[in-house]
Amino acid sequence: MWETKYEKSQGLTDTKLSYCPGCAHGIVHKLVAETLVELDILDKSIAIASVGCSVFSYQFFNCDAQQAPHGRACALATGVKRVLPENIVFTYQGDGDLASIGIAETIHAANRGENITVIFINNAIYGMTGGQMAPTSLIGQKTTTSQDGRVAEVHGNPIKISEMFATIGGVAYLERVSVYDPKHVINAKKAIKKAFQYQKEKRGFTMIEVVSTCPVNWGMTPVDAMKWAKSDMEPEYPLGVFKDKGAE
Amino acid sequence: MWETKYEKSQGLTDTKLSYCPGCAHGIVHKLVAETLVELDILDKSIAIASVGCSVFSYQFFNCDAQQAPHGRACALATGVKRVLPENIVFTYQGDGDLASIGIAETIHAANRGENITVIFINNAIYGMTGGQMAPTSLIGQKTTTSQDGRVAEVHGNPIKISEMFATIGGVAYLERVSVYDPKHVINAKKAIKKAFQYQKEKRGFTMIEVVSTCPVNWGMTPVDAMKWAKSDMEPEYPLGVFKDKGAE
Amino acid sequence: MDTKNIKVAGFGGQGVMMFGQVLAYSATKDNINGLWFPSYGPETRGGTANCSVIVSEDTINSPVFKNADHLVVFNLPSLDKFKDHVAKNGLVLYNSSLIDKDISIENALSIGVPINDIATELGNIKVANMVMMGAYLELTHLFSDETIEAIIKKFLGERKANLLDINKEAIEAGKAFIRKMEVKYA
Amino acid sequence: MDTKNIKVAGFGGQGVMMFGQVLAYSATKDNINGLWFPSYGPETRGGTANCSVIVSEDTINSPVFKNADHLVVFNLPSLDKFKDHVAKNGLVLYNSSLIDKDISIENALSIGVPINDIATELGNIKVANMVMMGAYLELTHLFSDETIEAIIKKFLGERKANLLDINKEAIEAGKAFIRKMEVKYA
Amino acid sequence: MAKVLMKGNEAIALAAIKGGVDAFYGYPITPQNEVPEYLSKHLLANGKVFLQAESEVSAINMVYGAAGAGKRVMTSSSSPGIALKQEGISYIAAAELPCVICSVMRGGPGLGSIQPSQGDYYQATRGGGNGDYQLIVYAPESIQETIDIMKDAFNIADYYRNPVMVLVDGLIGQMMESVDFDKPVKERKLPEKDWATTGTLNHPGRRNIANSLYLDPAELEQHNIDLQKKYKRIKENETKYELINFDNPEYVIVAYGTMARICRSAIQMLHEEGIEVGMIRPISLFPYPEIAFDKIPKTIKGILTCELSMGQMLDDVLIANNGRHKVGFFGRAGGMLPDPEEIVEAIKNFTERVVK
Amino acid sequence: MAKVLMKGNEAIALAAIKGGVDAFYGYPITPQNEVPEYLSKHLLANGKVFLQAESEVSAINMVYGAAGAGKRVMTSSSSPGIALKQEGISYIAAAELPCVICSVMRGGPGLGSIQPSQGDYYQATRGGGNGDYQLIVYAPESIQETIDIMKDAFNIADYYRNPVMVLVDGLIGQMMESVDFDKPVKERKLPEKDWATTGTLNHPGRRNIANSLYLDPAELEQHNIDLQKKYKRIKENETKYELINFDNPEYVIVAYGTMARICRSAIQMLHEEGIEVGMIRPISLFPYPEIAFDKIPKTIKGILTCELSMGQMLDDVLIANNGRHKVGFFGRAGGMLPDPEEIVEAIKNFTERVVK
Amino acid sequence: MKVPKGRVTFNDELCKGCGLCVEYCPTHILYQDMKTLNKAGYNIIKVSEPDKCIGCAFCAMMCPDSVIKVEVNK
Amino acid sequence: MKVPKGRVTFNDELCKGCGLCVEYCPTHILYQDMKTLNKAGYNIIKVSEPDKCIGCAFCAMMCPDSVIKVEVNK
Ligand SMILES: Cc1ncc(C[n+]2csc(CCOP(=O)(O)OP(=O)(O)O)c2C)c(N)n1
Ligand SMILES: Cc1ncc(C[n+]2csc(CCOP(=O)(O)OP(=O)(O)O)c2C)c(N)n1
Ligand code: SF4
Ligand code: SF4
Ligand code: SF4
Ligand code: SF4
Ligand code: SF4
Ligand code: SF4
Ligand SMILES: [Mg+2]
Ligand SMILES: [Mg+2]
Repeated sequence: MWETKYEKSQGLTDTKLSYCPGCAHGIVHKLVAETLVELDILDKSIAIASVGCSVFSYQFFNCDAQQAPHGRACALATGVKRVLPENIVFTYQGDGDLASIGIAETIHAANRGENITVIFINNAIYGMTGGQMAPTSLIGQKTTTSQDGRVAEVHGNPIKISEMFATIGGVAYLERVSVYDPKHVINAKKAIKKAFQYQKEKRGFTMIEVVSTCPVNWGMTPVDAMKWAKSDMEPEYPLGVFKDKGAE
Repeated sequence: MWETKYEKSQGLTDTKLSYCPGCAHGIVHKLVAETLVELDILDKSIAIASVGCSVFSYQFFNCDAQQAPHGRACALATGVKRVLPENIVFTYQGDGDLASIGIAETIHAANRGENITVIFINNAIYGMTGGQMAPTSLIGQKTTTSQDGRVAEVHGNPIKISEMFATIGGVAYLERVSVYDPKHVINAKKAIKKAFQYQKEKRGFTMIEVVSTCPVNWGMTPVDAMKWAKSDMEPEYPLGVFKDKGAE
Repeated sequence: MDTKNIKVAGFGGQGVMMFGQVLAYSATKDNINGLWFPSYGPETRGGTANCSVIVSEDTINSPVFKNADHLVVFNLPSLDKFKDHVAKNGLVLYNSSLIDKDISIENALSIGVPINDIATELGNIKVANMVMMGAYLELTHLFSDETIEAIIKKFLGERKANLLDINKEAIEAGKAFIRKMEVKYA
Repeated sequence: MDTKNIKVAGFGGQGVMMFGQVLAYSATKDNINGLWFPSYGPETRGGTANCSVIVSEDTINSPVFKNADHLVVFNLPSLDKFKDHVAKNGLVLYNSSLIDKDISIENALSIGVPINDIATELGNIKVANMVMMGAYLELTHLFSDETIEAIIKKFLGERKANLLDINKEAIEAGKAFIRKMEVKYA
Repeated sequence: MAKVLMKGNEAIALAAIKGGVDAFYGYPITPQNEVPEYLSKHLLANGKVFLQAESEVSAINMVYGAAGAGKRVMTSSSSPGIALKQEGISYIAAAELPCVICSVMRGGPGLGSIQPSQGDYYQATRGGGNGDYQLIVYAPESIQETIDIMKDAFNIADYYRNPVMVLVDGLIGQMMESVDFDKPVKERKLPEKDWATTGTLNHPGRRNIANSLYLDPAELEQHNIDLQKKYKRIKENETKYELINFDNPEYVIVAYGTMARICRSAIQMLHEEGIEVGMIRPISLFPYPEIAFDKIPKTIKGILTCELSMGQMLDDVLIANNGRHKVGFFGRAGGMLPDPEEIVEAIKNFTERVVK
Repeated sequence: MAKVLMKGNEAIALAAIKGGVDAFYGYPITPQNEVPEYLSKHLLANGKVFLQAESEVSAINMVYGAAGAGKRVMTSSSSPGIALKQEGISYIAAAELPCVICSVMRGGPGLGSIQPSQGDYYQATRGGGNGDYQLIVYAPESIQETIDIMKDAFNIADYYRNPVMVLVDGLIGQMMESVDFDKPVKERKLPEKDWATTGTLNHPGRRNIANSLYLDPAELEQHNIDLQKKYKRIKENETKYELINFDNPEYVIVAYGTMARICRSAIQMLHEEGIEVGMIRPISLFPYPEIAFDKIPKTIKGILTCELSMGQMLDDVLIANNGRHKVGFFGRAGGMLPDPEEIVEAIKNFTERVVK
Repeated sequence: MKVPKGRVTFNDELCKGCGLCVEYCPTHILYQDMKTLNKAGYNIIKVSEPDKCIGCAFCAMMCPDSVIKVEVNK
Repeated sequence: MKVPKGRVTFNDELCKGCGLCVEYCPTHILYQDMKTLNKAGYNIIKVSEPDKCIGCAFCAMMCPDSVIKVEVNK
């Protein structure tokens, strides 16, 4: 007798994802969607889509949503959460959106301890706009605006968001995860679930940084991109829990 | 036979300072001015005045200057320094300017390791605009926009700029000092001098956070303000060196 | 009563703004229209500040006026700044403690009141502006003692309620000073 | 030669944009005017993409045209999208490997070329667009082999220089296919 | 309630509360600081939301979020602060979210000064954000009128699902006047906010989305056409203006806000000298009261546009006048306020301004 | 050099290099990305400055800094990105610093789309930053004209100490055309930049300051008057436009940029049908070519304003026309591009648009 | 004939042919069919030896587009 | 009569009467003269016992407005 072990989550709509073949955005979407269903908060949730490849995520998450100007997702989330404190509010942001143009909004939402969850997709590149350098791009990484590779003296070093946010008072949970193989996908799911659980319990600001991929702009096959995430991204962006108020 | 031990610095113009009686802004101005003279860099220096009570500092420092939009001093400084790498470029910013609206520009200038010096005046308030809450205001501190005192749950906790910036790669020197008595004034001078020395040596981004005062908006006499800086500010903002690449 | 355009000026810290606001509040209390607005020069912090007040039984149109019916100045820079903008048959009150020369302005009645000295005698330099208020009211009779007292109570609030008496004394002292002079205006 | 408005459309990844650019580059090389512009629908990633090309001896005015003199389509959705916008006496070239029905469009000559099959035979599906290029040139004679070859060299650059021959073969195969059909156009 | 003496900025804040504001997000800037200061005290005390954002950019986007959630939300700022809000305002207008934006104008350009000015007429009426959108812009002349408009502003915003800007010069913000808060507000039947993102729990079977992205050009064009239709409806129904001394004027002044009040006094002075001058006082800047210009007698010698700026509303006057009369211009800038006597002079020496 | 086929955005970048750009500061946004991408490669390679800022706000303020330091500096962006730059632009204009701003317009409002549009005419010509300031705005119709203007733009900016905006729709940015980079540029005698903040070392006895703050209203007003005088001078000397088929037209079209090119084809089609239509093609949007309207024959039946927006340049047409002729409007939005046939129809069915 | 532990079914029209499922299937029973395109123009995935499926769902977990349904035999 | 170690001179017009110099003078020889206003309207600072000045310059260091010049006897 057959029992379903895995199928498309009810937390996702029927709309076809707009991501390129093999892009890890899709994997993270599934993890968030499954979490909202499993914690039974889908119908209380308001997703804040940012500007990046995930701009259309308001069409994909099967809940209410707002689409934010580039970098301002945490400001919208704050605006929503302060007037609807009983709802679940989360943002889904890329590294250009969060770490570059949106760093101020994100830091201050964190510092205020806004009771929201931030899903931060670090793929070391500006995917949507065609592969420009992100503050998270690796030293030596070739992008359309660092065509001879990123140089610390000229472009600065890759910015470490989780390390920086660990110093901020209002942060309740902060973990960096990856999705480059099934084991890490399972772990990423745990982290995301914990973050939303904390939000349910009104513990404060939670953020999960996902070391992700951009096969197209990395110029790799999806499979090679997963391997590169492990071999090159992870050493620069070590995985782990950076802050856990529950454990303190 | 009489010998001059102390007099007004040549690094300051004859223009009368616009600060309120007993405001520590004036003390820090002197320290910066003396440093520029002693390191013989006054005539190579370009000061970036921010928006705050120190907005007029472009009239006070006896060198070339630019007046920046609120929060953007580090962006102007970057613009200048990148085209004039042999000049000395520094910003003078309040906590509203740097820690609130200007946090993104400051973090990214630091992360890029821009070879500039930032003088950061933390007086836990918006002075220029009449005493609104700053991200640096202390818990319980009454301001015109937190009239019953700052509450962590509503306004978040005081933001720790030096602690946060210590995690950023491009930072070469970072110290938090105070000027609430002659001993600390002397120490603050040392720190500021070291920061500019590092800039001369092209070591990267340097910042000195000065725990300062705002007698008028704190509702205190200048003398009491100095005492409060010691008794209430310093415990929340411990003094010391947070990063020193030279020492690493 | 026809519309009065009033200009009050002095050092920051001399209570210039409060002087003007007391008049505007009093007008409102007496169910006529009051308008007040401040003008801080570039030299706000320290230096001079001034405010314009209009009280009128009709609706007030322009908040801006060229010449003041009443000019009340607390220091010399302010006098120099505004003395050429006094309306015909205007009144000029000046602080003779800080302006130690006789002032005469044509087609206007100008009177010096040594408000700092009087206030110091009363034992509180801070009420100098209320000495001026007394002198002003004695000459213009714009508002009743009850009205003014009620407004000043409001200004002092609980925290400074204890200062009410000294303020009243100051007003009375200002009035007395004018009475002694035996001048009349309007 | 008078102005030619050309529309090229297909799946992303079928070399549609390159096909159009080769024409515009060739025009420039032959010292006439070339204009190219892409149009990515909402469905950019995967799905269909198309571009417009204009080649002309005169200065080019409107970059936008209603009807194409030449329509070159690489898949069925593209054909359906543009088949009603072909100019009188126009030419329609379509990929008969993916469009397995005979197409006839009035006042236009429409020809199917099985470019996928031909390219696969040549051993590289990626050159299907160059098979189409060959067929297109054989019918329109817009540019000489030298011109096209030079441009393709440029596209391949050093890194892919080794692919020049297979591209030339593909073009030749496309031409041969048309010659076999013994159709003429213009 | 009897009249009270109140500062313009505080009156704006209290009127907003009477207008039912649920949340305020803003960032300090002179000369509007008393607005947030007053609200910080009274909103929190009543379980409403007050939050000082880290910047104007953040503040306007918090407004976006709360407006999208269906609440009555406002922000307030001044010249450079409004400039920073332009992107967010464009998004809010595009997503058709209702909110109220208070703009207290100071001298510009750049950092300029903190003195009163009307230099942000373009900023308010011509956007500066991207694309074809419009705010509903009201420019009251007194604190009383500011109160009456503020109280109605939230209704208008909700009715049209459009941001409303209340535009005053710094003088109105800093001035104190005797005012009455109890004037009745126009009744409006407001549609239910069934579009608000409050969680599908509250509207089963329908996902609500606040969005301004339309990658399909045809859809985006249709969206723009719909917006233009809405703006037309707004123009037909919400245009506000006042005609002053219009019996048989020799000249007509066009002025708004504080400048209009100064002109009122000038018109009186001129009347006393036997010169009759009328005035069109636009109260809504968008929609602009072109229709008022059709009421101008053919016989007048000219129209004098008066601004505390260098010729911004002048555009709308020239468009509305459409060549019918000579148009002259009087402007002061940078915080300088003319006295009525200057306007009197300007009328006496009326000269046509060559079309700019 | 022979003609080359080049994409508009890359042509902008190369033309900037030929124009002597020293530094570029920008932030990625479609559809202008090839500008920074091209410059990142070629500026750094030649010891010049290229820096991708963390945001548009930061980028425009880096431009402020470098411009204040006396360098030839530019930025480039698109609709929402320009919106974020409005405060900085106002400061730069107020401090009278020269720079070049490239705006590649996409569909709006809000996030809108990445398709070509002209919806940012207001944004370019009416600021949106605070106060009374003006950019010099050029709107070329082809990549060739874009190149010629870019090369001159830095000279114009330096000559007037004013920001120059080069405004193109996304089509010009994304299109490829055969172009020539060697057309000569107008000679201008440029004043020395003795105001630049390069350290007193380089100008002993004088402190140079880049500033826009004037707390004294009288000073700020004088500054505004001086700016207006400068804008008048710019209007007299830098107004650019083209008259097309103006012999004896029945109608006159007013259009710029890509829309003008579409109209050129329409005019040909109409000519073939025996209907003569002229066109005023503004090349400078500020200063706007009012004078061109004086050249319109009294006899025409009407003026048709054509835009890839919902009626923004229409303001300037109505102001310039000043009631002399009937004015009609044709607009598309959101990335929709009309074909010439649509313009032909619009002329044949010309109807006057009631003054908006 | 023995029943396999697991069973996978593909919603082919959602597939983008990225190959992640193929890569991460521990039993290597998935392959990309270069002959069959779906409507979007992608080559879809087929199962070579269905009976070898262990129902681990690794393929499904790694599939960004939720193409794969996995059932296990209980 | 012995010469003092230090000598302080005040540029009175710059003084804002904040009192910091008075507070931080270790020998307590400075006081604010409530009778004398400078042009800006501030009460200026006077020295009560000049011969007690040790020339430490603490007053000058703490003075935000660079009012004080300190000389020492060498
Ligand atoms: C104000 C503004 N600036 C720039 C852009 C252009 N833009 C769109 S997405 C994007 C960056 C996307 O990168 P990231 O956030 O890393 O997301 P990813 O696509 O990599 O997932 C940029 C710069 C914009 N839409 N708005
Ligand atoms: C864009 C913008 N927003 C707000 C303001 C108003 N403003 C002027 S100074 C200031 C804050 C000053 O506080 P801080 O930076 O701490 O300096 P301080 O006066 O305390 O030394 C603000 C909000 C402005 N001028 N520009
Ligand atoms: S561009 Fe990169 S990040 Fe964006 S969808 Fe494609 S692969 Fe994913
Ligand atoms: S307001 Fe405060 S910070 Fe500003 S000058 Fe006065 S005392 Fe100093
Ligand atoms: S992982 Fe999913 S999308 Fe990718 S090939 Fe397999 S089934 Fe298709
Ligand atoms: S369930 Fe496991 S074994 Fe079966 S196909 Fe998927 S990955 Fe392979
Ligand atoms: S130098 Fe030292 S002792 Fe002399 S007055 Fe100053 S603080 Fe006092
Ligand atoms: S410290 Fe300076 S300003 Fe303050 S009172 Fe002493 S001398 Fe005057
Ligand atoms: Mg990214
Ligand atoms: Mg401060």
